[in-house]
Amino acid sequence: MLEAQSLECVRDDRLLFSGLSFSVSDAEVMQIEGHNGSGKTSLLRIICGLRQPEAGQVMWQGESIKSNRESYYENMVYIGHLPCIKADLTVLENVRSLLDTRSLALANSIIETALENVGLASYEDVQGKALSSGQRRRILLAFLELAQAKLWILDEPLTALDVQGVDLMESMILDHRQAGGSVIFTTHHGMQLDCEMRSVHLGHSNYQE
Amino acid sequence: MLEAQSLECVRDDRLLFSGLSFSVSDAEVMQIEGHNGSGKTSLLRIICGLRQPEAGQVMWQGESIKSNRESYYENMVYIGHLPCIKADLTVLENVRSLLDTRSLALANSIIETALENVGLASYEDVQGKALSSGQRRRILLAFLELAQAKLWILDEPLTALDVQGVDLMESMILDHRQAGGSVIFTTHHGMQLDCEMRSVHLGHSNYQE
Amino acid sequence: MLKAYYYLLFRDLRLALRNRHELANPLIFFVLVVTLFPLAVTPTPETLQTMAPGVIWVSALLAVLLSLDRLFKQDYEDGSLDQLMLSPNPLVILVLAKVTAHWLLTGLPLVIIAPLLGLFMSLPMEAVIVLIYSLLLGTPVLSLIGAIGVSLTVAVNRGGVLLSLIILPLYIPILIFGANAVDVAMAGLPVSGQLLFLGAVLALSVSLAPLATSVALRITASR
Amino acid sequence: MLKAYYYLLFRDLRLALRNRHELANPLIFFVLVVTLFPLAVTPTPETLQTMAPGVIWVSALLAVLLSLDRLFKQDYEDGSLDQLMLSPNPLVILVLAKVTAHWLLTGLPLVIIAPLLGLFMSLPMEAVIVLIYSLLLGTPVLSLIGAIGVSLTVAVNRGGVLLSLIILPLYIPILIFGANAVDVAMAGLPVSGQLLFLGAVLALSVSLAPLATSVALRITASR
Amino acid sequence: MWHWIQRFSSPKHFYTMSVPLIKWFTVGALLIGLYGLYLGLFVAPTDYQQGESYRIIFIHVPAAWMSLFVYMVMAASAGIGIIWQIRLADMVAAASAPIGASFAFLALVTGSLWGKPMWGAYWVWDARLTSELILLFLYLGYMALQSAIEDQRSADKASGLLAIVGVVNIPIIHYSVEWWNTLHQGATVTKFDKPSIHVDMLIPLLLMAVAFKLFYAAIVLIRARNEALYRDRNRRWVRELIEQL
Amino acid sequence: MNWSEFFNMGGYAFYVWTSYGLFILVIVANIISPMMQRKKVISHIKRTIRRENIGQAKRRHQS
Ligand code: HEM
Ligand SMILES: Nc1ncnc2c1ncn2[C@@H]1O[C@H](COP(=O)(O)OP(=O)(O)OP(=O)(O)O)[C@@H](O)[C@H]1O
Ligand SMILES: Nc1ncnc2c1ncn2[C@@H]1O[C@H](COP(=O)(O)OP(=O)(O)OP(=O)(O)O)[C@@H](O)[C@H]1O
Ligand SMILES: [Mg+2]
Ligand SMILES: [Mg+2]
Repeated sequence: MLEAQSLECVRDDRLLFSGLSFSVSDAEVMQIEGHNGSGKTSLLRIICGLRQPEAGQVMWQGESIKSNRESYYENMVYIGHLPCIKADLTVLENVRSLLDTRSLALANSIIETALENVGLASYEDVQGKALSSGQRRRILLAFLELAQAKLWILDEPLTALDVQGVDLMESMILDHRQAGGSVIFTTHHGMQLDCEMRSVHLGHSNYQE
Repeated sequence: MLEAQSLECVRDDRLLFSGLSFSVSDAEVMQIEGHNGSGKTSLLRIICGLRQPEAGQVMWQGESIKSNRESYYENMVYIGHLPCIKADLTVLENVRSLLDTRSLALANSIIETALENVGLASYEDVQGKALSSGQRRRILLAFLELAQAKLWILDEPLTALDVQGVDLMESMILDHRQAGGSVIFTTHHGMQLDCEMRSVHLGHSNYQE
Repeated sequence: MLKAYYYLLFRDLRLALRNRHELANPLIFFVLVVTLFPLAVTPTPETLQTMAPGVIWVSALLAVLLSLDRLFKQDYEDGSLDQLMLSPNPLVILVLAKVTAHWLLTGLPLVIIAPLLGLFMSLPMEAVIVLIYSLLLGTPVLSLIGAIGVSLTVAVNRGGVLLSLIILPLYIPILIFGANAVDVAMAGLPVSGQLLFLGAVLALSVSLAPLATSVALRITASR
Repeated sequence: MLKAYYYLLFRDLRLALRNRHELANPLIFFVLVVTLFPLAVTPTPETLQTMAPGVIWVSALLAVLLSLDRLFKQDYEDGSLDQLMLSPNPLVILVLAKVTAHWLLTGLPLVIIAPLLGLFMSLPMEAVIVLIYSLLLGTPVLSLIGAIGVSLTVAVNRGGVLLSLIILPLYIPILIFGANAVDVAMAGLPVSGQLLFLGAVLALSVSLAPLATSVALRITASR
Repeated sequence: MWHWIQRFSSPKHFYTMSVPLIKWFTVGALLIGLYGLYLGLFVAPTDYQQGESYRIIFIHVPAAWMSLFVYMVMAASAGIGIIWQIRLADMVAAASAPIGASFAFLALVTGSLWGKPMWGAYWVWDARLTSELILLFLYLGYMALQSAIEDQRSADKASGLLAIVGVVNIPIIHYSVEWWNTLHQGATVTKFDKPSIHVDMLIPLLLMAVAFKLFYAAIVLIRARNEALYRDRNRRWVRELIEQL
Repeated sequence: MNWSEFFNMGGYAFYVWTSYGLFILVIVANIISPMMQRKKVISHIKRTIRRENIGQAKRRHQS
């Protein structure tokens, strides 16, 4: 499904990785590992096409994501470090405007159910700025659930989530895998997943070819 | 040392807690527990004096922190959700400018040692904007170590830290306790501390008097 | 695709309507800046009249300039821009939606209030009408070109004044033709030339600026 | 305490010097806005001269206004302001340090470049000298009062234009007296009255504004 | 005394206590206002210089006075709110702003309607006019800040601080602009010299001024009651009150 | 003095009556706006009460 071909990433003057290749197929879960600053976020942003790699390319169903952008983005959803929450919109409107970017016009009731599932019942009308850090992240979980994407790319999805939140995230990933979807994620806080998991480790390399 | 007297906090229309009292004395570690949105951050900010409680007060060594601000702030350091990192300053300058707020003029070599301890050796001259999320948090750890404060107030200090980072934080807390200092912290990700620990749990309540 | 346009347009409008006061802000800024001049210059009614077209146009330009960071900055900082760029819809359409919203929220109110200020500064009626036309044609261009500038500076830390440095030179032709149209109308001469020019620039920038903006976004927002 | 003042002052200066271009920005904005007017108004040399004091002062005021969010906004957003408020040193001192840095980076360059613009707009020499004095006394007041406004709006989401709504009315007396001083000097009359007034306002605001600012910060930055 | 103030200024107490006050103020405003209007429109003689157009005075001047008076009240109560932490004072300040703004607006518009026949222009850049315009902007700034800050307590204190800072500005604006104007243009503006006003004009003018003040008192209390309800929306007394409705 | 003369205001009718009209408008607006405000406040409070009740019910349901 997704294939990374000998990616190389340089930030500032540091070579983070080079010749990095891997692929993710249907119903596969993959963790990107590495210590702080090893380049996980950079890698994920390259996979998304938000950043150009110094070398190599990312393929989606056999085609480069550059030439294939539309179909790739229809099937992929990315959740990064940043919360994407508009302070002035309500929780419901926030989810809706995230879905709008994917041209998904869902009924209110569906969104409300999703919000309930992520523990934001009765918060529909609260404005974004009045949310705690964990509640902000939970909005993203609702979005993820509703986004109808095959490939999830998650950068530290457990940030700020409490114990129930972590459980929820885990079961969401398992369900998604069950349904044939694939997940690429990073996390420093042990995610307990009852399934096979592949992993890519980013370490230190020093020279650029 | 620190005493919270029947604190009450209301945000928007929600009463988060009321009549909350506890005290923290020397060499004590206390965890504030509660699910997402239960008011941990709000409580910590009240304890710091950054927020006024709806009722109640916070005492430092027998005096209200309002009348006693200077001596309280000399002995206390707070690290919140936000990274306090200036994108345009180098790592070293960032630590230095944090220390400046406490009027601590330390030698470069001391700061560099601290940076080495938190795993930022060779990053002294890198600008803030070129750091990964975990590296940003590590700057705060260096600051914490150098701040010479008796009371640490830490809001989710493990955010974005990798496994070594978590170990480091844990050992820093233990050392601080050993030296007679006290710590109030929140975290959702199990902190393994080999010491006694008290905890305050924030739950749900509904009416305000 | 059209749906994507409307969704985003409405989101931005809703976001602005959420804070009513904010909606009024560029307007109030405009009015305030225009009033600053008579206060600072101690004019006779005649000098006031000569100054009026220039002052109104410069103030409108500054009001638009200041409201530009509404366009992408916030979206960049909270990560929403990433999501927009990951949308399956063409980025050009989304940019166009955002610019439309920006103009509806900033340019249009200025066009509506400007006649009042013109009368305050004792402009004759014909000049006021030309003022309206020139602003109607000119302010969308300001938003469109502004979008290019904002997208170029979106990743710059405190880009506010850098932005003006980049954009003001591009605004100058619009300013000159816009203010000149009013000047000429005041003198009772025909203004079709100036208005035609403004119209042509508008057509050109509607077709090219969103493209440039979306290219710029893909380059600058890579983090 | 004095040490705290210097530390913070130097941090802010260093931060600004890190981005050279940013340092030049208010200046460039100032120059650009001043040059916009002759472009927009198509003036005779005499009208240009009458306009000059007002235009220069308004532009200086706008340049300061636009650079104000440099004062606390960034610090608020990245959490540094929390750390400042948790400093054992009196907040007033820290505010004063930040305002000083702001003036050194914004007001002072304007004062230095203004004579050039004055000559450019054909002001006579005596008027230029008074212009320098009036800006020298006036721009620190703009920074000081601006600090109050910024601290009041620091928690507001997109406070940019709200800020101008709040601050411009407070700036107007300075503007009037500053521009008027130059006007009067151009007419060859004595200007000590206006300059004394500006001096008095400066003294007043140096002693009161930082206090008001720190009170405001404690109020608004509570999150 | 202190205790008494604290008790009376509790929003709950105020909410019930203010009802009769509102009634009396309303009745007073209505009676005095109607009588003043009658005298002003039917009894007062025609001005020999301005003709009938001067009758705008009975609206314009009380409105202008009101706008200044309300600002002072607003700033004073904001100060009380900040210094002594009396919440009722904050509510009064917040309630005053829209009223003051509306009267500032009225003074501006009636003034400029009066200006057209008198000076031949709706607007000139004169001292009084400018200062009134700035006053309107101060009100608008207060309201904008009040609504922009989410947390009610900080909104009150922050906008209160702004109101207080604005007070320093009012005399400055007033005198500065006058000075500035007289230096250059001389008095292009026709102004009444204070004492020379006919008693038959003065009386309705004063009556209208009193009626305006009473009207303000009534409205500000009504508004403050709303503010009290809103601010205490999570307290028991409001909940009980709402459930009875 | 007859009525039409009165309404004519010595030729200043437009200025005088617009002023008085605006005066009435401002008075009326000042009376109506707090009434609307009150309605809004009350409905807001009612809504929060309802929302809290629903929220509590849901929470009880979950646990
Ligand atoms: C837009 C135009 C105008 C504005 C904004 C305006 C504003 C004001 C203000 C603020 C005051 C109160 C001054 C104070 O008590 O310190 C005032 C008073 C007054 N205005 Fe006007 N005015 C305007 C036009 C006029 C015109 C055209 C006239 C008549 C020719 C006029 C006649 C008066 C008189 C007689 C007073 C009472 C003076 C006093 O208190 O001794 N105004 N006006
Ligand atoms: N600025 C704000 N305005 C109004 N309400 C707020 C604001 N910030 C937070 N809240 C509300 O206050 C409650 C507590 O927020 P707080 O940030 O203290 O929670 P927390 O315990 O730190 O949660 P988390 O674990 O998610 O960080 C939340 O329910 C939230 O909705
Ligand atoms: N904007 C930038 N400019 C230059 N270098 C950067 C930038 N952002 C990050 N870097 C550098 O790139 C490296 C990798 O950063 P990245 O954010 O990808 O790390 P990460 O693996 O996600 O770390 P973390 O676990 O802390 O989130 C870091 O060493 C950092 O110094
Ligand atoms: Mg990362
Ligand atoms: Mg928190």
